[in-house]
Amino acid sequence: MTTDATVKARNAASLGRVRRSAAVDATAVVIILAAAALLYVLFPGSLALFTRMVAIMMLALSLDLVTGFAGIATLGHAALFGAGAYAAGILASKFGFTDPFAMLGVGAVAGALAGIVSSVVILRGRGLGQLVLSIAIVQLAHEAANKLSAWTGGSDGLSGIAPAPIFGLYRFDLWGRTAFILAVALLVVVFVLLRVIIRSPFGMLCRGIKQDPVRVRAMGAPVYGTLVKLYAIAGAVAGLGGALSAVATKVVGLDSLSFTLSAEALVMLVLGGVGKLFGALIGTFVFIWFEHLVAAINPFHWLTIVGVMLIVVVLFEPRGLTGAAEALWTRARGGRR
Amino acid sequence: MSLLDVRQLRKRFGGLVVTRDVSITLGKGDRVALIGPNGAGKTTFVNLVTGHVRPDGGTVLLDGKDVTRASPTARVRAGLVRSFQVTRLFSEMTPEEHIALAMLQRLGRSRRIFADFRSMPDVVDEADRILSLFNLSGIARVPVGAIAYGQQRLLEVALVMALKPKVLLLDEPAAGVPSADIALIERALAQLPADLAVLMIDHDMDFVFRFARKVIVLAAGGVIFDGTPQAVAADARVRQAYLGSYADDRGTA
Amino acid sequence: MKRLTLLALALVLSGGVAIADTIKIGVVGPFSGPAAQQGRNFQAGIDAWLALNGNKIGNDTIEIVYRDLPTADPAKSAALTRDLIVGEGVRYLAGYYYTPDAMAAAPILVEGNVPMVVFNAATSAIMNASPYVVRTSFTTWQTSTPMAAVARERGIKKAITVVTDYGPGVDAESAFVKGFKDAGGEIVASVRMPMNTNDFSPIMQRIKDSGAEAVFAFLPSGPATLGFMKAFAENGLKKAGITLLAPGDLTQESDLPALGDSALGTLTTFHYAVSHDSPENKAFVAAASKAIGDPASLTFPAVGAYDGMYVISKMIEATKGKQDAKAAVEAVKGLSWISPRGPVTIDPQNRHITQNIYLREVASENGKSINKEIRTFEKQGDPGWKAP
Amino acid sequence: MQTVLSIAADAVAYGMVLFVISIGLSVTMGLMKVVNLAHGAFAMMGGYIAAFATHQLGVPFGVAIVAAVAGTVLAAIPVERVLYRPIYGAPELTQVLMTIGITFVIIGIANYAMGPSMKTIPLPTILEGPVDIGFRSIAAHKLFAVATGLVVAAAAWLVIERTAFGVKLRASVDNATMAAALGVRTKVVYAVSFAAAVGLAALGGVVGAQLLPIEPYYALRYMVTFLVVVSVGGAGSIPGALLACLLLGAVETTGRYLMPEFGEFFFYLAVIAIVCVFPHGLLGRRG
Repeated sequence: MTTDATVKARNAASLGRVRRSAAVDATAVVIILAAAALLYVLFPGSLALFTRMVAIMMLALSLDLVTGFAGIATLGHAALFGAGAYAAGILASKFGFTDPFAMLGVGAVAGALAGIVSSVVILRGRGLGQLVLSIAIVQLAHEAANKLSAWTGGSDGLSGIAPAPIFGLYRFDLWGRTAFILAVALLVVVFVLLRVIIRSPFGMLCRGIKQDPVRVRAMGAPVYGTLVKLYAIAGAVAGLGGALSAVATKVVGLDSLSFTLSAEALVMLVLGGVGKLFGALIGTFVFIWFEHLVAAINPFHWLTIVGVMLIVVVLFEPRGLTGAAEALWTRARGGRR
Repeated sequence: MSLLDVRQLRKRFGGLVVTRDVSITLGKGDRVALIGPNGAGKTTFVNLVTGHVRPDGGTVLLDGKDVTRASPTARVRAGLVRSFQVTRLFSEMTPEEHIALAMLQRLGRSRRIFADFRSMPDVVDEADRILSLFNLSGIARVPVGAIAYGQQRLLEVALVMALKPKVLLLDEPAAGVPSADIALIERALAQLPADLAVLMIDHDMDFVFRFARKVIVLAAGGVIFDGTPQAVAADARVRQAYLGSYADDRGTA
Repeated sequence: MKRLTLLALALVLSGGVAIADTIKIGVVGPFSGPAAQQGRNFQAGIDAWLALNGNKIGNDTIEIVYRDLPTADPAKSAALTRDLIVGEGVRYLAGYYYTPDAMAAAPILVEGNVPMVVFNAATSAIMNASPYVVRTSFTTWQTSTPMAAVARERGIKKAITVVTDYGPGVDAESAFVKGFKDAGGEIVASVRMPMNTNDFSPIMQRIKDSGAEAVFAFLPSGPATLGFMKAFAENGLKKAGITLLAPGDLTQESDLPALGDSALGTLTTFHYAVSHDSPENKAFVAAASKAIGDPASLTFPAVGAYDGMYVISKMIEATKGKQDAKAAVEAVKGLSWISPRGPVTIDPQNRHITQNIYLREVASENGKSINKEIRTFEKQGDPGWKAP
Repeated sequence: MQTVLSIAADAVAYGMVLFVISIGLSVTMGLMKVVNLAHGAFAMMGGYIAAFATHQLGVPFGVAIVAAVAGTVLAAIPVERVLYRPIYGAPELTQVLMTIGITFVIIGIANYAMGPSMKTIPLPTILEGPVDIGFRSIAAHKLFAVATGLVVAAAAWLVIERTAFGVKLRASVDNATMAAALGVRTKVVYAVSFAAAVGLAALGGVVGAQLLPIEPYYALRYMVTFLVVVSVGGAGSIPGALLACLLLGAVETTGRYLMPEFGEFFFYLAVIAIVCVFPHGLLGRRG
């Protein structure tokens, strides 16, 4: 039978696996930082665009939590993003709290609350009903923001947001350097936290719910409560993205609460690969970069090209770009062996 | 004292009575088989006991507490666990993760957001012990979608064991398992803790007779027999309702 | 790319040097998406100006850099604007179809030392968002206000307003209500319609029930206008003699073919009609029609862009190619010229364009619907602007 | 009373127009289990063909309708073969993406080929102008839409519930392997159903064009509306879709009349309420 020594060895091996996961996370962080540094050096004039990209990456990450890891289909995820953006914007423009971290914090909290509210509604539906409820949520949020123009600026957008310098030292400059560095730092923190959450018991439970909620219930674990909690976390991430957008661009528009943004985020996520955090990042990056590129050449055909891209992904690589990369990697390794 | 005490359970769907005043008690270490012809109401009975369907009347006591109105998950947490006739596992997760998740749930740690079971020695140790008990150590880290069906059935049993139930409802644990692997399942069942109360539902009579020390026969929603496996073959009502030629064969053998 | 960026950086830092070089003008507009037609009109206006005036101003060559912003998306507008200023090194910003997009870009101008000429976005408040904003389009207040006088003169005592429920709609409503009440009229009701209204029958019922003699309507140009005009005719309001009044967005030239006969007789007030009779406009329409390809799709944003190009050229002349936003803006304050739409002036106080507003009636001429100008309100400023 | 009747008439007319356009989607989404967001794109295609036929070729309205339906179905056949077959039975997310992709491409092509401006379909004189229906007058083309809706609903219901083809279709959807084993050529059944759904979309696009004008963004602009009404009705249920269209049409029309400034709230709150109470739609089949 098992001796002390084998138990010790086993525990050590297990801890080794934990360390290996941490090493993978660290590698991912290094890759993100290296990519950010490269962009910083190569395209110093376009940092504002990259900052906006990071804000949307947060939305895609948040969507990945809900759709990729827990299997809830939603076309209304921008409601959480917009809640964060408006909360941060209103805090700064109407209440005069311009500390960027206060704005980000409030954005995350507002996003989490919006997440809880929308989950309570969305989780009432199944399949198609779920999609429709999520659309209804984002349309209602959009309409509410339009009506509350005294607070939100309505269709003219919420302006007059002037975030104070970070730590009172680093102001948000014309080139967008401060905002970009702040964005990348936030992204790294969020990314690592999400990696940890996905591996956690709670994360395992969520993955389990996606694969078989009946089994999860039969293990005595709550499905509904777990999903609401997940939605709160996802809301905080999306809200943080929205708040980041408000801090960096100093305006918030109704588009941040739109069905269009929700659908676009879903497209980006699937392009990158659902169920993988890196997929959310890569999908967003490729989509927005490509949009920028094509729009510069011939904006009239942008929609057609996105359409073709989507069709190609669904037909040939449903696991998205990260899936394709993984397949290539496996084949390359297999070939060498 | 009995662990599971079902009293006068009743359920009708429309005009059809599917469960007719069924009473069953299970005590520590009991091994009871519930059999009956198709449509006898076995599945409904399981659903009533586990709380997925609300009864029209009667009570379910678990370890002395009335759980008739409790939710399915609350019953699981109180120690009433079931397995499924059709394997319900998480195809993208590994057997190790399955066992760990069940244990974390039992230990009240499944809500933790910033933790990793691999850095919990107690979980790792026990998961390893359970998996090796069922000969699953070799595939502990292979996604379940990629392992053989027989092994998945074993994992199903291992999983409920990791929940450390007081009362276990096994819904056809050998369903769909190739006959060569049935022995494996039987061995797994033999590993179940001695003081656990087990109610097994199955069709395979040989299997049932080897496992159970008591047999309950359900027909048309009501209990028509409650006794030893030896006596069941001799019971005229059972023979008539269900066993038919099978019992005759056994009698003449 | 890299070198250009560095060059731009040098220019930004040194405040520009007066040598012959290429001056980039960044144009942000909806070149794809549902409003792509309006973006094409931006382009047509710019191309028409370049065709008639060449791309040289003094020794300098101007180059247009387009950025696509399909919908109102202020966050993207801010990012694109920064990208144009620091990445592309543009020295002038222009375009901006939607108000939130212009509002998002305005706060960047002072730090970037770049003037911005708004070709369309029509909310009064934009002018207060930055001292470096100049506008060559119109405001909804400006185009809506004269309509109140028209209504009163035509003997209308009771009117109802019906507007789309968003910023410009609210502006139009406020402008008309104020003008109409000041002139002694009575507003019997003010209805705001949700953005996504497909069936206007219930709105028509409201108008009918209100007992108003005239309805003042504002809808953004686009598919909804067709439904509105049809519903107006089909629900018998036209027959009942209720007058339809609107700012010209409702009957923009590119929508007229689709609106067909149902639009005939509609009265609108606006700053520009493609049919405006003047030599300047003939030359402009000829050049712009050629640029846009399909003359039927030529409409008002083109003239905003055309005049905007004129203003930018004057700015470049005044600063002799130097990067000096303050001087450039100062130079065009009070600038007057004859635009295709008529005589115009940049109001030195708020940098918005003072212009004639025309009362037009949709009429059929040679089998084609046009906005026929029947009266001129001269030198109209922006009544919606409030000094900050 | 006069007003109530009048609003009711508007509500019915609007609901029926919605129904005519959405019924095809009820077939693809409910019976074929494809979340077909490209439905509006096919409706738009029909509208464009009809507009082209009437304006450029000068054919009468009736012929234009036939041309629109036939043309759209022809165009949709290769699309079904190449792009829809792979997504039958795929997860909803995959279907959403594929059909959004198809929508984008169709919009791009429409924009390129037909230009960004609105297109109208001239009505025959009989459908133009108002008709007196006793207590008020109503546009003749709306009555035409109501009549078309009723005829299409009856026909679709008959085909699905009462014919051999309907049986085959339902069998193929419930269990494709089993149906195939029983000799049903499921591919053909799917292709025919899809063609029918697309034909209905085109018909709806033409008949509804007076309310929802044809322009390139038609396909996106009304995508949500179509999806919502069909889901609320219960995908696959023709009476359900009819009921949902009438109900939501009534909610929207009444809301627009009573409190236009909160119009959108009424519509979406009604949607949430209905879906929460009937998770499978008003008359949807379970599972």
